[in-house]
Amino acid sequence: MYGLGLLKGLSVTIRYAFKKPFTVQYPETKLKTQPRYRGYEFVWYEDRCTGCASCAKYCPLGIIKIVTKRAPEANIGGKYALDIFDIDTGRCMFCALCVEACPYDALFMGVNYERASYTRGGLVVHIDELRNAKKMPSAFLRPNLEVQAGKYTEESSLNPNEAGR
Amino acid sequence: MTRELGFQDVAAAIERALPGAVVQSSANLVLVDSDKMAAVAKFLREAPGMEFDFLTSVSAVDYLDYFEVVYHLLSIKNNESTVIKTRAYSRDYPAVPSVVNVWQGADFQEREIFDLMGVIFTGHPNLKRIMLWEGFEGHPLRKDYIVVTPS
Amino acid sequence: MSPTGPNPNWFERWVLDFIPSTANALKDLLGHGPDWLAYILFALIGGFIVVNLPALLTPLFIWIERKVLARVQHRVGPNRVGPFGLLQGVADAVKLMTKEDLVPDSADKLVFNLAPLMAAIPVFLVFPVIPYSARATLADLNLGLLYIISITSVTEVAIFAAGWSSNNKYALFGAMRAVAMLISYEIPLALSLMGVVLIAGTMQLSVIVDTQRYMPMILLQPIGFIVFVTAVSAELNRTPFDLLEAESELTTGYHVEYSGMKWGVFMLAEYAAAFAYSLLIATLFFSGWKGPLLPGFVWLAIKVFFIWCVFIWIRGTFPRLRVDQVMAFSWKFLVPLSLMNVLVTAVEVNIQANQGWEFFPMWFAPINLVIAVVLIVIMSKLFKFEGQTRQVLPSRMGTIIPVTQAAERAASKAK
Amino acid sequence: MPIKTSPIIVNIGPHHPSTHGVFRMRVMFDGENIIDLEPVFGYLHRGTEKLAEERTYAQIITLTDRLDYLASMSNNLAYVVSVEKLLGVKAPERAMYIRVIMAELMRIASHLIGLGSFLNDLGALATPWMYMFREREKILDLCEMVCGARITYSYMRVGGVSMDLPPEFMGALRQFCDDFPHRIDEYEKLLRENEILISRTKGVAVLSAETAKNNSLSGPVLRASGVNWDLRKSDPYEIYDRLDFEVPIGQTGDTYDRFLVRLEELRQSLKIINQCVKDMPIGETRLKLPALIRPPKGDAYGHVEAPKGELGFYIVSDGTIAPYRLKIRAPSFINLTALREMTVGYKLADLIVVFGSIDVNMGEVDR
Repeated sequence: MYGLGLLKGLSVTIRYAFKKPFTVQYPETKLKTQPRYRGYEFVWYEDRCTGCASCAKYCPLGIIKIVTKRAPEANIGGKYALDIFDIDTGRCMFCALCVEACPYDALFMGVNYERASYTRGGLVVHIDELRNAKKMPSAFLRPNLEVQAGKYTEESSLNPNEAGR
Repeated sequence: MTRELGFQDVAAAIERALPGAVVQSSANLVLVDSDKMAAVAKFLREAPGMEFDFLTSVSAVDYLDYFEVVYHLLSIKNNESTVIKTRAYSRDYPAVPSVVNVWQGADFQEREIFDLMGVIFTGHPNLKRIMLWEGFEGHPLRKDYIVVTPS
Repeated sequence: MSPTGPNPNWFERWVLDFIPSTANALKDLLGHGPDWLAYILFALIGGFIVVNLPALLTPLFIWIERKVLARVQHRVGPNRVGPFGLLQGVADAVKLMTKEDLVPDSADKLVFNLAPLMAAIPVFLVFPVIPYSARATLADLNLGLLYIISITSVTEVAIFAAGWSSNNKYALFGAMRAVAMLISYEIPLALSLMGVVLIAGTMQLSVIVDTQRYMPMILLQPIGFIVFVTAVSAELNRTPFDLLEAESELTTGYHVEYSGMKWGVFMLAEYAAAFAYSLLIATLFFSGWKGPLLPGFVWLAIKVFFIWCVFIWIRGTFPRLRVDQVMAFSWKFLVPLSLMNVLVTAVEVNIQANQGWEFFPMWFAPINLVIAVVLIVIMSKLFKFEGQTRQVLPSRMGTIIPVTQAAERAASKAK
Repeated sequence: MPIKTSPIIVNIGPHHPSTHGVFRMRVMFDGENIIDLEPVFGYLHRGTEKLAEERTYAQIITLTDRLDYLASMSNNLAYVVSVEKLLGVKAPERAMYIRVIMAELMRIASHLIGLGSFLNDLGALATPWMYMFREREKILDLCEMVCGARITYSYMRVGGVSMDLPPEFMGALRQFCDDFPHRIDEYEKLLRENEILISRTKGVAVLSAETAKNNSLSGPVLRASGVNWDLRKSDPYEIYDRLDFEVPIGQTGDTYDRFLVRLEELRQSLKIINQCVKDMPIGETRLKLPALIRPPKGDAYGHVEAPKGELGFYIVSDGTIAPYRLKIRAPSFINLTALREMTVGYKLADLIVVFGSIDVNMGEVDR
């Protein structure tokens, strides 16, 4: 009959007028990201990395730049040490194919997403920044991290052998 | 389960109806002579055993010495599908008759192939570029299209 | 000009009857100077108060709309600017003032700049006539209702001027729709008030409020109320009649080329009109400022708030009607309905006159309600509201051009 | 002397609030009636097919995310199914169950946006849209739990899925599945008998079954015209042949039927998810394939019932690590062939509503 459908619709919307809104006020309350979140900072363990650059080859956009030099005693592989390890997160799409490609589990995705910069250059992650950043790796493609990933605090940092595959 | 109609008997049926239309047919290929394509299309649509009333997709592949236009056909009534291919050999004026009069759905797909691959569909009512702007020279999906990637 | 009681305390004198009291105070101040000076000063002060009333309350109105609409949509609404986002209206106004004020060069400059003024001024002229409290009406015209209806129809000209002068195809669509819709909704707007005027006997708003001493007019005039509210929601371009600024079709219709404070004035005019009409609905149908205990204008504010919330509630729920459906709805449904309402009320007033009762009898209310329901059911059955079937164009336009013909024509043109 | 009026040509788009992305229609109007309409594409053309020719089979998965970016898992699924057809392998059981759950979640998410924007075009100012987006947020959270991303997942791999489901996923999914039917009832109560919606969409832009098949439309648009064609039933891939669900079919093929078909498909997808959750097997989720797979020479066409219609990949391989040619059969692109026929003769307001009812995604149209 004319108008009853409209009244039914009104009854639905009035009920929501008195419910608690579901939206989250961002700066005050932040959504907790899932353990497998492919976040913004890359986590890199230098002593596991042998400079084989398979992550650079595997990346669809080719945004990882690796320059190595011969340094026999440096790490597990015992052959190469890295001079330059740049990841241009300005062009990165966070598909984590590099994490999948790394045979030595040296590279991980990060967990949080608040990293902005005024210049494009500022988005390029350099090797020293990777070295002394806090290690909070995401559990993507690393199932063994599933249990720790949830419990990162500001200062906690995962040592390398816990992070391995 | 959509039954893949045997390529041999599709080719035989076409040959019976339109002698000389099938250039080559093997276990997984029915190659139709390009200028008989319109007749073959009408036959495939109306013939009692066939009734392919749904054109799933029209694609083109650049094999450098010829362009191959692939028609994926489907008969919703008796749930069968088949693949028909034709070839256009010339490089600067590859022409294949358009099937828009038989299946209206081929309209945009043929325009897109003309736009990106350069295959001209004779008889298409509105053959102009669909993806790129009118002033664009060249057809990017061709193998010999030089792509200048920014350094 | 006697204030409410024999010796009014300061509250009654300044709050309840602030306009007549100011007039008397001025007279004493001037020591029985010439009347005309007191009158001018009084008009200035009264005018200042009544013009600032919408100017200050409209941002509050906008805030209420955004908050209640947000709640209906299960979200929070503005809460960053000021406590609970109260200063949002002010923040918008300041932002609009700092924004660049573009005038498209192909626009008709004079009409383009005049349109916002034409839209805003008539709305502010409505406020002096509305009775806010027992005796607080700046200008209690005895033709109050006719004045309001005629003033508010000026906005149609403004909207058409805005749409036409900004030389933009979408604005043109909005302008054409504006003329068609707003005019065709003036008729039911006026007709639905006939019932109220018949019962009250005059067009003077304060007297109309007086006649609702025992019973609000909505009970006596259910059809009148329904038709009036629908027509008002069309005048205000609110859903389901917001064709003029249909965001999804016309990208905000007639004021698409406006920016900065010109656009701000349109928004101010629109929400001030909504404020004015809510006040009007409150005074005409919900017995204005009458109510137990609380002073007059507080009751008026509460009623206006609830009416405004119902408008927002409707805006949050209903989709939009199409242009031809809106027109058909007005001419085929609202106008006959309000005509019948006038007939029924005239018969009742006639009976009241014959019987010689002093006030409109109360038992007419249920009868009117039954008549209303019966009329609406019959009318809606009569007026089938089906989707519009495929409309073949008039032969002048020729049949629909099949693809092949269009291509040949394009090809021939290209040669 | 009759007033001489001349038709005007209006560009609706590419920057217009209701073109669902960057899409332009050159429409010739006589007053409000549409005389002729010509869609213009290409504003979001990124040359996906050309890019695919210089990427390995694993890297193309990141390309397929960006096709129908509102339901990128089903793009992944379509690509992966066709590559597996080319290779002649089959994913393990558990991976197939996970894929079907994800594909159906994507169908729900895509239909929610489709219905939400359809109602926005109708003028219901963002209220149903907000209710539907709230449900879509829950689905995005589920996907973030599984693969770490919210829109561009790249979760599926040739021969399975990249990672197994996390332990807490099943609980969250069951909670979503218990709460969602009430939400659908709410949408039905809000919208189904809404007189304004009915009067705006019933009998508008009727598409007969014959023209739908002739224009090779697919998906809810085809089923709303009464054609019983759903790839999950007629050509079941993965494990759809073991699941029982109905395919909603419209009667008249008008805009109201397209709306109802999508609303009903929400329920059917939920039914599928519940069945998959019930008998989910244990086992590994990914075949042991070399990192750079080299399919045998030849071609294959795999297709999947994506939310918008039949999404197919025609892959020609020449034995190297990158495909020789990758053709994407995009449902939204082909569904637009009927737009001109459906809207000529109607008004501007109807054009926007009919375009909304076709539910097109520009990432898929322009590729």
